[in-house]
Amino acid sequence: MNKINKLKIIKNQALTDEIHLLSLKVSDPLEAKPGQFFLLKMNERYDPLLGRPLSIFDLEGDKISFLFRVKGKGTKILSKLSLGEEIQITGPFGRWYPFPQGEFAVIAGGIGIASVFYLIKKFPERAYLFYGARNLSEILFYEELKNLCKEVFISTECGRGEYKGVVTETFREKGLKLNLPIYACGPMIMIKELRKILEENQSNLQCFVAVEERMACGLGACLGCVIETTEGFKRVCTEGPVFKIDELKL
Amino acid sequence: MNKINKLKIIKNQALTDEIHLLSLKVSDPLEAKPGQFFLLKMNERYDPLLGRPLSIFDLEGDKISFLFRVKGKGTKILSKLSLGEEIQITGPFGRWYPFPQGEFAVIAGGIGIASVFYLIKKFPERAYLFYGARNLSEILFYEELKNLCKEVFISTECGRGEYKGVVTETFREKGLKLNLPIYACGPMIMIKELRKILEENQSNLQCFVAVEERMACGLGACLGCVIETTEGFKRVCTEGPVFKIDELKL
Amino acid sequence: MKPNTEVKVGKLILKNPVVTASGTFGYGLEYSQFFDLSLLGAIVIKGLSINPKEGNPPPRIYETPCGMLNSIGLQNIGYSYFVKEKLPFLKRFDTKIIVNFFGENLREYIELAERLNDTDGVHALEMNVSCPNKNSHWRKMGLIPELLKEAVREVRKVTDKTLIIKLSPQVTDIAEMAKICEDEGADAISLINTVPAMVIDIKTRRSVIGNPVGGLSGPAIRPIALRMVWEASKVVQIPIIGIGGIITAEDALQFLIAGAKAVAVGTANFINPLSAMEVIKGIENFLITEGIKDINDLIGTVTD
Amino acid sequence: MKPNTEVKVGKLILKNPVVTASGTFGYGLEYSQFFDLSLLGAIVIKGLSINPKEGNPPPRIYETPCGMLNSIGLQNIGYSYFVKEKLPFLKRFDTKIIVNFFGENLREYIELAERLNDTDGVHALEMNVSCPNKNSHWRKMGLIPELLKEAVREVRKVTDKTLIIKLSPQVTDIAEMAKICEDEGADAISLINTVPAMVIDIKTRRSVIGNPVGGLSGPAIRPIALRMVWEASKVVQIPIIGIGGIITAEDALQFLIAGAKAVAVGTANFINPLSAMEVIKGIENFLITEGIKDINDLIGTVTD
Ligand SMILES: Cc1cc2nc3c(=O)[nH]c(=O)nc-3n(C[C@H](O)[C@H](O)[C@H](O)COP(=O)(O)OP(=O)(O)OC[C@H]3O[C@@H](n4cnc5c(N)ncnc54)[C@H](O)[C@@H]3O)c2cc1C
Ligand SMILES: Cc1cc2nc3c(=O)[nH]c(=O)nc-3n(C[C@H](O)[C@H](O)[C@H](O)COP(=O)(O)OP(=O)(O)OC[C@H]3O[C@@H](n4cnc5c(N)ncnc54)[C@H](O)[C@@H]3O)c2cc1C
Ligand SMILES: Cc1cc2nc3c(=O)[nH]c(=O)nc-3n(C[C@H](O)[C@H](O)[C@H](O)COP(=O)(O)O)c2cc1C
Ligand SMILES: Cc1cc2nc3c(=O)[nH]c(=O)nc-3n(C[C@H](O)[C@H](O)[C@H](O)COP(=O)(O)O)c2cc1C
Ligand code: FES
Ligand code: FES
Repeated sequence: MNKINKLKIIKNQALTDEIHLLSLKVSDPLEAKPGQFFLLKMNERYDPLLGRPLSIFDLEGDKISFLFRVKGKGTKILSKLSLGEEIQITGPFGRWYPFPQGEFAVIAGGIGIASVFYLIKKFPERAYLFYGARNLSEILFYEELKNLCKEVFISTECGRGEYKGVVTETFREKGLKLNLPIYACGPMIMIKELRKILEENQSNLQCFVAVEERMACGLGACLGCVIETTEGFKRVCTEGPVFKIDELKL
Repeated sequence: MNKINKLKIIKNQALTDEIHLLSLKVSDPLEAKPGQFFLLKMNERYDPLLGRPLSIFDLEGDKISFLFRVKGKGTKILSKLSLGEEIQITGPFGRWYPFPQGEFAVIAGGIGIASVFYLIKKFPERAYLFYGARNLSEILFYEELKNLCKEVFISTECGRGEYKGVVTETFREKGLKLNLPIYACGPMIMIKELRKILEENQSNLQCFVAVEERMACGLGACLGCVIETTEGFKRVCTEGPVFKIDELKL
Repeated sequence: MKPNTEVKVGKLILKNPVVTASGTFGYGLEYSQFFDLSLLGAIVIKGLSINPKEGNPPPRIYETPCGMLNSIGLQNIGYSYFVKEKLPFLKRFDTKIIVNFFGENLREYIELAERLNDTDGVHALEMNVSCPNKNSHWRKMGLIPELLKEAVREVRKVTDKTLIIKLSPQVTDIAEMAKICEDEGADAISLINTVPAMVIDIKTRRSVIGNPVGGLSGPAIRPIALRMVWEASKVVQIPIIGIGGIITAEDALQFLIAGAKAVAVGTANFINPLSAMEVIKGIENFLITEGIKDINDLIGTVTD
Repeated sequence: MKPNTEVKVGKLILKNPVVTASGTFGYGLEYSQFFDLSLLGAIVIKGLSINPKEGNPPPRIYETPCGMLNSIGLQNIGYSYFVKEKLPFLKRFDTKIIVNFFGENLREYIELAERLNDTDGVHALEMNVSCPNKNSHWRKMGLIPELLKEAVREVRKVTDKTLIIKLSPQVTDIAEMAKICEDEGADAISLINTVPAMVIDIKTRRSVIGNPVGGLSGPAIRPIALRMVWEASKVVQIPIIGIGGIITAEDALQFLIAGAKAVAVGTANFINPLSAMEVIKGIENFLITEGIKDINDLIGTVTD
């Protein structure tokens, strides 16, 4: 059952110039699965008007966390809210990542880590994580991830870290042969690249990706968030955000 | 020269449930006279859209203060801003209270004290203050005022304090005979009552009142803030907010 | 004592004047997880056509100052699927079901109205005359008085259920359009649909949505909608459903006071799924505070 | 290298495409305390009539979501006083002076246009065809094509200064109205004036302003204005001045890309007296960042 909650901010921390970790105190018990998201409404006024979709980054005890990049007006306001202020979150919404049966591979590009962290945490010591960012300072929660995963492969475009280049290249080299189901979240260009790699290798590995589209209702009513799939338009908020990669028209 | 300043909040304190004292740190030297006002813009977004006019309550050294009642959306947001946040203030605007030559009488109703406090402070030990509010808890800065004024007469509607009833009644009894120029700020009903008293007593005392009207530009350009006077419409922001009481059509 | 909140719109009696705006409440189902739909005055269903419609290419929405732009393109599941898959569920609630509908041409409007007339569980028809089919002359029925006249007349012939005409704000004289509906026998009018609008991405130099032009909704347009309801209510006797940027009970009350018999909550549902509930509650509280025993005593009481 | 920002509107060459919207910048004077008016592309003066006009009773303004309602009622000091008391001051600045004007009837429009034509220091005329005189048929010249046609034709006859027609958004087809202006010889059009709108105080059950209906301006209406500029720019060759909710350079750039040759900053002046300045600076920066050497290469480059 989806709910509307007014929750108190207990942490709002800048991890980098652009990326913030926001934690809220959960009053009523809240349940959410990895890959699902909430709509966060920044203030009571009408500008910004709509809630902003953020993936559940972590949920433990009475604390729910979101990891977000400051992008426009909404996330900017979010990043400036003070401890103790209340914020309305509605959800959880959307389809979660199908639970992995055994080991699994994860590909995270940049802020995409926000969507897969909770998955990795729920199934500890089963994930091979391929995590890429522009530079090393944007690789977040490295220690935790190291502990939670079987193995972590860090790629940065600037070349520092273990691998130089985009995360999909590292996956092509080290990940494909693992022969594990894939869970991926990152920019569209990463998803496209990933699909190309899978196709080129005639791989029939299961591959789940979380995608983004602008949203209004978050619950399937407005038909605003559709993307093109092989079966026509589908709503990211309800039929997604997790899709099989070969469903998508990229 | 009017200016646009972004100033840091150094104090934002609730004095009562509804009344807040906001102090900002002045960077460039700022000059403003009693009775003038500034437009305060609460945030960078467009809701609320316009600045809100607030009288200068106090200005000393590098600190400017406003005293305001939480009325609607704008003042509510204002009351919740945190220390260290910046806020845009434009001004000072408007005609100030003509400087009193010797002693003078002041009538303040409720939050009207915000407009006359600085006047009293600028000319210490010359004011006879008639100050009224609904109840004693809304009588603010009593000690300071006591020190700054020749005499303070407190009226409350609930009857606690020195005089029971509306402030104009106390003035009728104790103030008229002082035969001093009058400076008044308070709700329209108080201004009306005051005029009635002056007329009934065929008084030709000078009487200056500060009035309110909704504003957009604050500087005379939009013609939005006019009130009716004996000489037609006048702009509160530039021809006011201080008017001679007999100019007003009440 | 609980004040009376019942209002009459055509042949329908609504338990309260708050309905949901078409296209913002899906098929009801989506919101039933948040509250009991039986509490609503009525549910207005997403615009329906005879055949399913795919709608416009994404992106379909964009946020604007205090509003949003949409170009959903009337995507819908089509009449048959609606009747089979959605209506049975909706029938379980003690509220009125109003079906918003459109066609690619006048013939389709008439045909669908006929079918809806014969469909059990559909209590009223809301005819959307801002149909965006670019190839059809009839597309302009919401804009050109003569076309509107004929369209309402023809559709009126095939249904005796309550017929509501949902008008476009893109006209000079909304009162004239309202009067035409009344004269041609419509039972009520809905005011307003979204306002045609546009936002350009200055980097790509393209519209931010899949179509160049979308429909603007939300609080930004509320004062425009209210003005239109007021203008229309001065010339027609039939009920008006006020729509446009209603978020709170206060907003809704403005429309009722201006002359609307009922109000629809639209974009607000996206911001807070409980909006309609809160509007209902707030109206009731206002009536109690103001000592108004019957909401009908409040409707249209604005003084110029 | 500094990109070229000069644009031509009729016979006027503006040093940059940013002007101030009539009624939001007073007589210029009020803002000269904040910045050097010579930096502006042009100043558009508050609507002027032959005789002084008192305007509407207060309250005259009200804030709405991301916008504001006004019913100033075209209060102004009248032609003679303007020429004597305001124009000499304005002449001191190296910018263009555009006088927005109106009359109670067509005769007055013509007479004032004649006078302004002969007035030194007035560079162009902006004819406001949304004149709110309720007693006159001519009041509808902004709404009814035939009236607009005749009005523009007659006024065109008496002036060879740049004649700009400021259109009302309260029409079905703004492109048609724009085309009429072009056909009748207008040099440019301004789009849009405020949108008729209303807010009711639910306690008093009256309008929150002195008149029932006021004009809505500000960011709320920006997407509507942009759509209209885009629609008009597809059918006319004459320059369009884009107006409506422009606060930032990004907003202004949307209008230019949609096809406006210039833009006017209105309500934004109230929020930040330096708005027009910041828009000018921001446009320049954008041109530099995007490597555009001449602003005219940006205008109208939107792709559908
Ligand atoms: C299911 C889902 C989960 C997401 N999870 C995260 C997350 O965990 N961390 C994170 O940093 N970001 C996440 N995003 C992206 C995030 O929602 C956007 O960055 C954010 O909405 C931008 O809002 P803004 O006001 O700052 O930007 P603006 O650009 O000012 O927003 C303007 C409008 O565009 C929309 N918008 C802009 N970018 C996006 C986008 N990429 N996706 C969807 N809508 C967008 C906004 O919602 C808003 O309506 C997620 C998106 C979706 C759809
Ligand atoms: C020259 C001047 C000086 C003032 N000084 C003070 C002061 O020192 N302390 C103080 O508490 N109040 C003062 N006020 C009143 C104060 O400006 C309003 O209470 C405030 O604008 C309300 O804004 P809001 O958003 O909270 O209310 P809302 O009701 O949400 O505001 C809606 C709109 O109405 C306008 N508005 C509402 N009430 C008033 C009002 N009484 N006067 C002018 N505009 C109004 C707002 O500016 C806004 O545009 C002064 C007003 C003026 C004109
Ligand atoms: C996403 C969306 C979809 C809509 N779909 C329809 C529709 O199918 N039929 C219709 O008549 N109106 C439709 N509308 C218009 C609304 O019913 C309503 O008239 C408009 O949004 C104004 O109300 P609001 O500001 O409260 O949203 C839609 C509006 C939105 C935002
Ligand atoms: C207070 C005010 C007064 C105005 N007066 C006039 C006027 O005298 N003549 C005119 O043509 N437009 C007038 N306008 C309309 C503006 O010039 C402009 O077209 C409109 O406000 C939309 O632009 P904006 O959203 O940037 O304000 C006025 C607008 C406002 C807000
Ligand atoms: S956001 Fe409304 S349907 Fe997905
Ligand atoms: S507020 Fe604009 S003229 Fe006074």
